Amino acid sequence: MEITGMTAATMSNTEVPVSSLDERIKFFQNEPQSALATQEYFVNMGPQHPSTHGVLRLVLKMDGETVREIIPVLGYVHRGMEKKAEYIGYRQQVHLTDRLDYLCALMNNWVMADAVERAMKIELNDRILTLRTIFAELQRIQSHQLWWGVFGMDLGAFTPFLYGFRDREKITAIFEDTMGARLTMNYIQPGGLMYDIHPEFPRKVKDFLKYFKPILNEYDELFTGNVIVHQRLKGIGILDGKTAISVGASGPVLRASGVSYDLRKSDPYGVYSKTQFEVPVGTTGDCWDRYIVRMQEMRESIRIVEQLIDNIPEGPTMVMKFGAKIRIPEGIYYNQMETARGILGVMLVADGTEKPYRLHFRTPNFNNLWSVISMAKGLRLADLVAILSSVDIVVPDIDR
Amino acid sequence: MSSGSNSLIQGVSLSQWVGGNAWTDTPWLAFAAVLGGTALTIGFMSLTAMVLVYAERKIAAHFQCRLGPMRVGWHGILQSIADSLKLFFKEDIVPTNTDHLLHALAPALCVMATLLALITIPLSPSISIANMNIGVLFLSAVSGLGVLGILLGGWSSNNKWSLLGAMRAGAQIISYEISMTLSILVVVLFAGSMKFSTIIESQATGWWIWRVPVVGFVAFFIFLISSTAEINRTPFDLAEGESELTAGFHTEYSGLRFAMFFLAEYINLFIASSLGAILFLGGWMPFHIGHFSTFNHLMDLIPPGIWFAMKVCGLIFLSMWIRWTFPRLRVDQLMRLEWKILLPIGLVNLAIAACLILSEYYFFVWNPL
Amino acid sequence: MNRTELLSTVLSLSTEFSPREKTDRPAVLAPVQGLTDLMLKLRDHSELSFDMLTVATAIDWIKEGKIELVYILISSTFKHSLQVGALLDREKPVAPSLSSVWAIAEWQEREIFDLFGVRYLNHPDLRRLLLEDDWNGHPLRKDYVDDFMLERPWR
Amino acid sequence: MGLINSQNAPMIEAFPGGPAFLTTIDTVINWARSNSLWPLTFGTSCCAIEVMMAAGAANHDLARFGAEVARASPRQADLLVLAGTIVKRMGPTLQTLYAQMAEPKYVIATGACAISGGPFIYQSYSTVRGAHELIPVDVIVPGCPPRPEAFFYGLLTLQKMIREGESIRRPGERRKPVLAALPPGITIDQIRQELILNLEEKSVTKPLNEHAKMENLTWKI
Repeated sequence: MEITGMTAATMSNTEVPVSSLDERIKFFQNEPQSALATQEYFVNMGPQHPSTHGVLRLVLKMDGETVREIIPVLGYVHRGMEKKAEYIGYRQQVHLTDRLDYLCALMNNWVMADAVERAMKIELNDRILTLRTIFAELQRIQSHQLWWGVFGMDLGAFTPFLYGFRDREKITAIFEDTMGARLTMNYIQPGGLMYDIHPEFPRKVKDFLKYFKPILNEYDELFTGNVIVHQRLKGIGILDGKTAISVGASGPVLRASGVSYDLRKSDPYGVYSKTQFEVPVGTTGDCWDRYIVRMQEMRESIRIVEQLIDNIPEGPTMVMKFGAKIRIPEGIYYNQMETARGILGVMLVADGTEKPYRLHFRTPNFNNLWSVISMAKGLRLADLVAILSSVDIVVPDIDR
Repeated sequence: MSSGSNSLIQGVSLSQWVGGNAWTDTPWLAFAAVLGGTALTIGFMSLTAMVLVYAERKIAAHFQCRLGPMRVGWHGILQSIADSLKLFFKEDIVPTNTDHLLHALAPALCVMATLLALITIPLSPSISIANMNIGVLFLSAVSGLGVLGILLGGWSSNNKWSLLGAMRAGAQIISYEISMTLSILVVVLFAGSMKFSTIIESQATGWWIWRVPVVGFVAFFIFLISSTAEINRTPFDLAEGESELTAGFHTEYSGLRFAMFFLAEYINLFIASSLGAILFLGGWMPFHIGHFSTFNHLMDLIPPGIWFAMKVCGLIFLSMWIRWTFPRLRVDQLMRLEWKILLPIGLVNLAIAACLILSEYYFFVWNPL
Repeated sequence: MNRTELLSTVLSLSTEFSPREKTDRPAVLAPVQGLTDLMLKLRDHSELSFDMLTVATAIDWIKEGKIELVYILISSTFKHSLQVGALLDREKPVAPSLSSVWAIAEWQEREIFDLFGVRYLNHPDLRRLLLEDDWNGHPLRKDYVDDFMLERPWR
Repeated sequence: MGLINSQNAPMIEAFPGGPAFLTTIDTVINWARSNSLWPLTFGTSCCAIEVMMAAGAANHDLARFGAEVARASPRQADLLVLAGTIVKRMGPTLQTLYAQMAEPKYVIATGACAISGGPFIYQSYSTVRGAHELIPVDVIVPGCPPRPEAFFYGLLTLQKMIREGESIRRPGERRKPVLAALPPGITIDQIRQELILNLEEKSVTKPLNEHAKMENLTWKI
């Protein structure tokens, strides 16, 4: 591939060797020791593969059905988001975050908006915070519904996918009423919300919750109680708490490993401190625990929304003057929140102008993918698919 | 049936139509009959596969709260025709580094195996292409050929995913063939014949699934599981497990050759369901209950062909139901299920069946009238 | 532990730490030499126990001619966080690898190498993470020039 | 089918009734092809959720058009739906995927990123500005991401295109991409012209050679 590009600073650090993918594959290659030994082979899983959830590429070293080594190759949707962020203003950053982890677009918006608000020391009223919390929790349910469906599909059962999407569409319709978009909302802005909510919003949310609570039991009947599911998940892909912390895993992946670390509890933002909810925690950290933790999280999210939906405070939904230029004083600001997949962090380096000097997204899937590598070695190919799915990878979030 | 004929396969249609030794007396008529029979079988096969594909898509859609094909004809009834025409006119890619001969041979082998298996299936007392006296043996021998096609297809494609799928399929089909044969043997023991028509006639007084209650049911259950595994359907669709192996053994096949694999898959479903209906559910024998003679007479009014079709459809529906409900097993769990669970149970079941036959002790020997 | 206590504990841990200004959370600057040992101290200290490396990234301060490595550490037990910075020479940025301290650092360092060109010593597998192996240059440097990249024609 | 193809089409046409025969066969083939568009399971980012998943799911149901048989192997797929951003690194893979598909094959580019680079058209060092730079595109469906309904409109547009085509006499003939969700008759070229005019008006600082650059993108594989 010939791409015209240059650097001003040509590097001459020859003393630190730089490897390449080919060298890495050669590193793991070894010839069979004897005639009886099995021959190991390399196979590409992805970039176009149904269960890598996008364009993740894993170079697998296999021994028959057993996965011996995994070499992940990232960057198939690396869009240069952090570079682009240096050219656009703070308001425009919000729409970039939509395209990070598009399944929790609202939570991503919130992190970005909150980072700007904290840097500018803007106080928000209760209405904005309550609405943001409700939207975030609805989005968490929506994201987990999609995960549940895709999880079923990756294990070979196609029907959960359609059941999950059937209910996901209901939340999508609620979002669409207020925001006019189905997936990339660009709704939570620095200083408040883009527009006020749809007048029917509280009623529709209540209707949905009433509908969805029995549906969760239906999910359990269809999938959770299935003996094949138990066999495929229990004891597979064990991630112990210490490794999970060391790789910086977060979200349900970390909590399934027995570490009760949830930013909604430990560092409450929004109105989470005013609500009652449990943080589901697993014990062994296998695929089954991750499954159960996510299913429980949906129930807890329903609880949170139920507590908030009845008394949304009155007030304006935007405290800043809309369209006003945002200038953030010089400094480094870091803000993190709990999205459906884990901790999403935004590091802003401001230099006092309208554009950030540097913007870094700390994305949950980046760390969670690393945990897959340590989990799946020595297991079967089908287990790798189950693990990848139980960790719930969104590839554009890793590549940025 | 003329027992004097030295050919093993005695076509009922052939010998009944022509009488005597067809090949020496009227060779042109015999040849025409064979040609016509082949054409009819292939036509029947394609039609069955199309109907099954359409049914599968519609049934799956309704399981999943959607509509399925709607735009091509009334409720999408011409969907399968459009699909097969499209596959017929699609480019046939043979990748450069494949073994061209084997690559071309594999789908043909698959279809041939299913075709040979299909001709033994009697559809009603009057419609059967080859009603041979070793029908069961022939069918289990011929259906084993299909795995050869899958293995060849996977190996010759020169693709690692294909190879993995083919190896999985080989291990799976050969293992589950044992259980399937064991469960079939139970019925063969009871009926005392390997001829399908005799097996069906032996169930005039009660179907084998409940005539010998526990043994028959266990055999049927093992047959159901192992036949699902034989024909590579969920939860045993490891050979083409889409989320693991992209498309499994037929990853590198396109156009008509892929269509042949597709065809073989659905005909296999039909064969397995027919086999289940013949062996355990009494084939074309009507449903009778003890001494309710009015009810039994009513049941007798339904033609035998319809009875057979109803039973086959029921089993096919069951198979589709299973497919759209269950997730997929892992390859080692699949093997464990066969060698550690199904095979011992099947063996014990066969032994019990043999003891029952020796003691001539059947639970429900009904004499309706 | 509040902000000042945390900062004083960290500063008392080693004389090589110096406080860093203009951040929203407690921040220190550390020398590049011996960064691994300092980080190990922070991780294993009983009152700090920074066992999670949440963020590892870099900032290209082109005017000062420096590249600053930024590490944000979080303790999963005490839930407090600390920012550690280290300044490198921009022309020849070499830093010790922290992959022996936190497993995830291996990937984060590969990303920093990819986008900023920081070379890591003792790294188990130093190659580009997001871009092709034969990519020319390091895109997140401020002076990165790429003919392919389009400037927006209006403001 | 090898019997009737573009080589012997003129011969058949010479017979009496030949053109009518060819037209009839064309109609049948086109009907079959347009009603059986099996998509490849391929999605790079956000659009895949809306276009591949939500469109195929219960509420919208791609199956109504006979297009729900998603094939994971490109050999068996007819339709490549480009859902999401295409970056430089993905380029060779995408071209391989396209080459692996069997003729006749169709491409629908959905979403701003696959059409033009979308939000990443400027100041991105890795995003390809439109998938048409890599592979021929038949229909483009605008949106960020497009709704499933918009994708259905794109699919119907493609079906119409296939039915109007002459699959025997001119197989594999490609037209300019058709923009779904706009009045018929508007081509991608017109849109581009307008876009460039628009850019010229709004341009404040940069001279116009930037746009010239945009027209002759120089990145090869």
